[in-house]
Amino acid sequence: MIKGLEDTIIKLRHFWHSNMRLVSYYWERTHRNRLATCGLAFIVFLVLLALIGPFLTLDPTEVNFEEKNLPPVGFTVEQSVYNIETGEFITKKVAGTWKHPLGTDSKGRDMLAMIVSGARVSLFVGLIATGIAIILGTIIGVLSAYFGGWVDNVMMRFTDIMMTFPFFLLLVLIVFIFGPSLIFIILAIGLTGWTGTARMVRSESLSLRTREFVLAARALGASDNRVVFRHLIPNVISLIIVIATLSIPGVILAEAALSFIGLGDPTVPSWGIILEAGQHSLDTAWWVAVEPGIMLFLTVLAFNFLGDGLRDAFDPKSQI
Amino acid sequence: MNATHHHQRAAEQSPGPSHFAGNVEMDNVVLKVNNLKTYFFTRRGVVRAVDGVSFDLKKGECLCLDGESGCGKTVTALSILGLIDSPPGRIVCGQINYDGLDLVQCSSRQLRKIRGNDIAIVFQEAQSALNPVLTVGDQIIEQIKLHRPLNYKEARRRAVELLAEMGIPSVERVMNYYPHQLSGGMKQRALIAMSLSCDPKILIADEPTTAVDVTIKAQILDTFRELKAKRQMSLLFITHDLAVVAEIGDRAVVMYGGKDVETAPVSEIISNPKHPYTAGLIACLPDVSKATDKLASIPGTTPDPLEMPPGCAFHPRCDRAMAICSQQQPPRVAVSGEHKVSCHLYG
Amino acid sequence: MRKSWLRDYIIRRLFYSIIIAWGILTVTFILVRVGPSSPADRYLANLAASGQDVTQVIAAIEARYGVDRPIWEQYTDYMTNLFRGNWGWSFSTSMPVIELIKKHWIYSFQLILLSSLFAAFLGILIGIYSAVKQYTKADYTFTFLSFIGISIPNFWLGVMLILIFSVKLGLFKTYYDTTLPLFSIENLKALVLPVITLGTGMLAAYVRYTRSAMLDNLRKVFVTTARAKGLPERIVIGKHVFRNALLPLVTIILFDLGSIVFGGAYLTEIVFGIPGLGQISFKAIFANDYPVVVAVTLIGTLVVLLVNLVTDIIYTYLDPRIRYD
Amino acid sequence: MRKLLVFIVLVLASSITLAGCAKSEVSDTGTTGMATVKGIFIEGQSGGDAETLNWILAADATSFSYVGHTLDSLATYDNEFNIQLRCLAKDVEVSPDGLVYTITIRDDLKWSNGSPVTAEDYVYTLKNLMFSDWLNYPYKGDWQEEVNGETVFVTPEVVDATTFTITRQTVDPEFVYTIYDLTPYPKYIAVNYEGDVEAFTQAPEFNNLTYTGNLGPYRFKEWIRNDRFVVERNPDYYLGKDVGAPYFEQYVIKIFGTSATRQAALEAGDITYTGIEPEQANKFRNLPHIKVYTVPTRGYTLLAYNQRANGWEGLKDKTVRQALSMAINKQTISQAILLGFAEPAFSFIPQTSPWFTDEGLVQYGVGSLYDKKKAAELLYHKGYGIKKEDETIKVTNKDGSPLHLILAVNTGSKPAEDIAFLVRKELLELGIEVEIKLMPWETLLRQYVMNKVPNTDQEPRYNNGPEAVSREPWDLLVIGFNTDLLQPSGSYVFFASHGGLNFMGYSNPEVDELFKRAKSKEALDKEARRQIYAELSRLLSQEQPVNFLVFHRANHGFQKNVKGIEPGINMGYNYHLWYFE
Repeated sequence: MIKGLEDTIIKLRHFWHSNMRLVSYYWERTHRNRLATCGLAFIVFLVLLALIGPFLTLDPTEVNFEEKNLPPVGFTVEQSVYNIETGEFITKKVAGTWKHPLGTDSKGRDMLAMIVSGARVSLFVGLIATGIAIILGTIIGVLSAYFGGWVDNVMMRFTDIMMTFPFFLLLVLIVFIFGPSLIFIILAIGLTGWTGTARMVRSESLSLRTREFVLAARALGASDNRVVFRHLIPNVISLIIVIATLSIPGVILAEAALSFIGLGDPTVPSWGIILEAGQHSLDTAWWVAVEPGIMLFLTVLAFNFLGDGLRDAFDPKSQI
Repeated sequence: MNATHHHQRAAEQSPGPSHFAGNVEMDNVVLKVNNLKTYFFTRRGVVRAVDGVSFDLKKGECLCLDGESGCGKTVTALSILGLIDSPPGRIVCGQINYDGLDLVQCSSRQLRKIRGNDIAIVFQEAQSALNPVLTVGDQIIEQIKLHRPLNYKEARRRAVELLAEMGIPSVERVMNYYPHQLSGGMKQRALIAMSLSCDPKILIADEPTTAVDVTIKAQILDTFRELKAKRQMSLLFITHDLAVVAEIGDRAVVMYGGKDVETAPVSEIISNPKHPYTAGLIACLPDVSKATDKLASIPGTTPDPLEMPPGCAFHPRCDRAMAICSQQQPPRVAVSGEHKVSCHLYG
Repeated sequence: MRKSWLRDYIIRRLFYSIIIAWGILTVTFILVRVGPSSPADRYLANLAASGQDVTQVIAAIEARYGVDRPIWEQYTDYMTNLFRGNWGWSFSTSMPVIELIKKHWIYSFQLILLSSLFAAFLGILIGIYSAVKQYTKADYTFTFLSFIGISIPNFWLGVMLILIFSVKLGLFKTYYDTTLPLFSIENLKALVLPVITLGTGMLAAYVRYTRSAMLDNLRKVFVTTARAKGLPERIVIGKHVFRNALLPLVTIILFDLGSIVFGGAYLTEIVFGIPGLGQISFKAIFANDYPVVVAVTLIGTLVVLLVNLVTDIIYTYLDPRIRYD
Repeated sequence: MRKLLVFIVLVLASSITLAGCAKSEVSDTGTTGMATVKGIFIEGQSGGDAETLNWILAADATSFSYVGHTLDSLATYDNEFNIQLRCLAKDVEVSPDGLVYTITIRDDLKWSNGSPVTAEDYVYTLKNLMFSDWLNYPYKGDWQEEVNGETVFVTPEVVDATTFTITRQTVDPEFVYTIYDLTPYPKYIAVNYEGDVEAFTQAPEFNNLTYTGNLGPYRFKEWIRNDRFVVERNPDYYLGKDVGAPYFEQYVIKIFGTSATRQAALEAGDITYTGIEPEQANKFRNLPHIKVYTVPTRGYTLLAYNQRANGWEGLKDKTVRQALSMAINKQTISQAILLGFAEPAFSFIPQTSPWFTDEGLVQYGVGSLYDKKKAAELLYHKGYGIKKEDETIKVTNKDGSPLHLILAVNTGSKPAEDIAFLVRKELLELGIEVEIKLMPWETLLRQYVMNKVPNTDQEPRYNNGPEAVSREPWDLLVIGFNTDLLQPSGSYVFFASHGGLNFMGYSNPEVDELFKRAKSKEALDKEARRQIYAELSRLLSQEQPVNFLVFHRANHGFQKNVKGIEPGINMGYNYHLWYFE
């Protein structure tokens, strides 16, 4: 009993060490890339923001029409109200206050609070939809490569059709039909976005399939399940991590684009939704469109930096 | 032991490389490389790929540059042509004299005129040395038109002649072939034809026999021999294979760790190697006459270019290493008129 | 020698393309038709206001457009008509679908063409420069800028460009003016902001692709060979390296061309009010106007398939090593 | 042409109504002397393009407005509601019993092929097209009446070349306004397509308006979908013969994606006219080259109370509705949300209507009737609330559990959304939790507004009887209605028990009776009708079947060099006389 435990611990430790070595090796290689480090730092910041930010900011749903369209700190705008009796305007100058550092929107909601809760939504969408797409793509890619023959043929022809399908149109169609709810948007993006992953995983697995350790495993009579899950998938993990990191910005942008054309979930204030509302009042309250846009841009940039760094780190060809 | 002693003495009599600068055969020297140093400045440190190489190439002779891979042979060749990628590479000092010019100081325009026209090079892997998306003909014609005032038709005719001369069958068709449509030997010949297209005075061959099999290797060596005989040009032949050196070379320069450790006529190198490294290389030659079970090899590995051992770079592998070897660079000494060696054994 | 297999290949690919197009057409048709909304939706409120029996009138309107029949029947009908060259009647714009497309394709086309040219030309130039000057300040700057370019949401960029250049500075109109003659300086000026909007992402991507494709080839031996021939650097880079780097680039650029038809171009058209096919089909989705949606999707798909085929054929000329068997 | 009663609260700066017809005589501004034909008038719109120029098939107001540029209606009215009979109609005479309408049209009206427009064309349009089964004119209900429980069409009849009659069997004093809006189809073309709905739908003459002859100030030129609708000056225009009107070479309607770009285009001078959002009104007023007109509209926004089985039971109680209305500040809506471009509404007849009277109107939501404390007390007395220790009242369900209400509103309408959020904020102060459900307009209609009796195979309608309920439960709903200033009786569809749009399930026999009387013989007498409307207004303001929130004002921004505009509720009525200075 104790012997078994010891064995397990040794194995675990061994596993931990060998993997930590690998992880620290990749970290070292990623870290060397300054941009990737910045990207990672921003993403960590964003995740923290999304997790604990809402506890520190005002209530993003709290409306206050007396304080609507307040500019960010340091800016001043003019606001006026029409007097129906006299036909004159009562105009006042409004300056940004530290109570609402990023200003307020046309309902008087705190922009900072909305940006923070928008981070939650956008990250959520990005992670879940990418997760779905990656899992689907990996399964299809690995199975296609492993089984080959007609399975591969059918799956790849299907992938071809999906790839040829105008992606954004398909997205718009699906969301329009099933209604703009966040779940459907995530599902739609996830269910249509797996094709690239499938292709890449398939070709990676194809080359793995002929490698010695897989051949050995098969020669030793390992079951299909075992070969796929113990040998193929773990070996495409690094590829998958890179694809995932580089897919997340695309997904976040897709959701924002959908929101932008009026197919976002109106009950969940994602950055796209805020931006969409903002573009109608560009002239009165430019910050409502500018702020979520900047966040969107920085987030996508961060993921691209990180993804690129990871790709370089995992790619043995780029060793210098 | 005796021989060593003899050479030691000889070195005392004629110290320093300046001795053969005023050699009577100077008119015969077409290319003179003097104390060439080409370094690569990488993020991890300075790689001294070529670290003080000197040699002469005489008219009509075949000079072999010999040494293990990574010893700086190819970099030397590229330095001559000014083809070092910069950054990270740079020729930090030395002269390369050709035709009254110091190639190191030449403008890129002057260099371009010399390249392919006066000095041509044949790379080792014809497969990757030919541009895969251009036809063989185009690639030869391009070079001819560059250096000769010929129109396309004339250039093409010349290219056809050259290919035919190289013994390539159905030349007209081959002209329109892309590299991947040719066999390995044909590619190598096409490459040689290309390099010869402007009648260069010097042909540098960078391991042209490495990537091909034995029969083709023999054919190619024959080709080079014929060339040398027919065209009166100087051949700088780079190889790691002493057998090839023995077969084709007139003189040889043995390089180790970016330095020329021994220079001598080939017959002398083979029969009377001075440097322990050269001796080791020769010992490694498979000798058909002796039936041994295993091939001999020099113990140890080539040094890390970033961490060159101090003193003589070879000392960690040298079975005759002395205390001084790890401290001081050995001077170059002449053991006989044409035989120079850098080793403390003869200092 | 080359011709025979290429012809077989093209025939095979065409056949295959038809199948894919048919598949996509069918899926789109079903998607548009299974939705819960109906073309009669826009009558809903107003009908009731006139005291009408809503259901009856809606049924009548659905009958008017033939959407009350079983979906299978509508499908076979539509397919038969399509096969005969009849693309149907767009009931949300009241004109034949084919006329609609004839009138509006040019707006999408000029936007996509100009953006692609702009992006490809500038992107390739910068990419080459960046690769040749690898690890210099210029290279780092361009690499960084290209990251920014691919990360900036293009619809947001469009909105910001309008805000800055049209609203604040008044340099451009806030919308695309369709009355301008197609081949005129004014039209070109009107397309500046949309082209930047659509082209920036592509440009950045092309810079990155070009740079890495060039770097892949810059260190190859044949480049040294070319230099050793005495060729000037301009020809070494432009002819020898670039010809080889062009292979992956062509695929990516042409593939992008296909995908932007329905991605960025869509949003750009909406932001700038360009009445191109994207805008038209987008409105048609909301109006349940399935003949338009299906037709535009079909055209988009055919363009993509055609472009893919053309890419493959171009490839055989760019890279003599390629053979499709 | 049809005016539509329900509007999506989308763009409040709605476009001006370009009347189907305009005054023939030179208006007393006397400026036409300076008017010359020049320039292109560009109107900026956002919020979608028209569907068809074949107006009988159209569902949207935009389509009717496009056609209106090329085709006048029988009559229209100006800003003071003076009926202008000198349009296509020379005279519309109503018989003393209110049953027979005799319409005499002008004799100088021509189709494009030169043949005169006759009474026959009108009667044909009515009988063979609008009333036909094969074409299914969606709004034929306007031309139907209920006789002995059966729905029948009114009877049109040709008298001579320029005269025809329309005979009703029941009296409707306001039916005449429906007649005013009538426009004809040319019989000589329409007969070719009769009976074939597909051919009629695709008829090139109708889709390209090639038949309109001298019937409108402009002629169709070009229509680029989702971009621009262009009509060019009609030199033959029957009203322009003497004065040379219209004075614009072209009239263009340009479609924009957002109101922001539309307004920027006006500011830049790229377009001539567009609606201005409240936030921008002051800025545009201060621009030297822009003239902004602020005018009343027909639109009002309201908060509907669901009195059907799937709404909160309290809403069936008049006092509860009154209490809720008392808790919502209409001043905040008009001042803070709409920046002053709205006035509080208390019934369905706005101040601008000739039928308006404030006598006896209960003004919930303003002054002393905006009182949360009193509202809470009222609710507490009805059993919906608990007293806390500090004597304040928390509104709850009858069993003391927290009160949770669902408020449905459509997306894409900023004012509607804003109002919904304000309602939530106001009611939260009473202790009522309001959950806002935002959804697209069609979803709102299909799932919240349309209803049917559960467990039957009834088709969903807007009012399927008192037992019917919508698919999704709801309590409150923000929606916009249009009211007809001249014929308020049209609003019976909202508030009468059987009204086609009474989706909230309000039922009051007294109200039903009043609406009936407004459409009866008795109402032929204008004074009697005024009394009936006053009574209706008073009753509804007190009953609160819905919380009437605000009537909207619109801002119209023009380039300053446009002259001849007469601002007012119907400011487009003389648009053919406008000109560039």
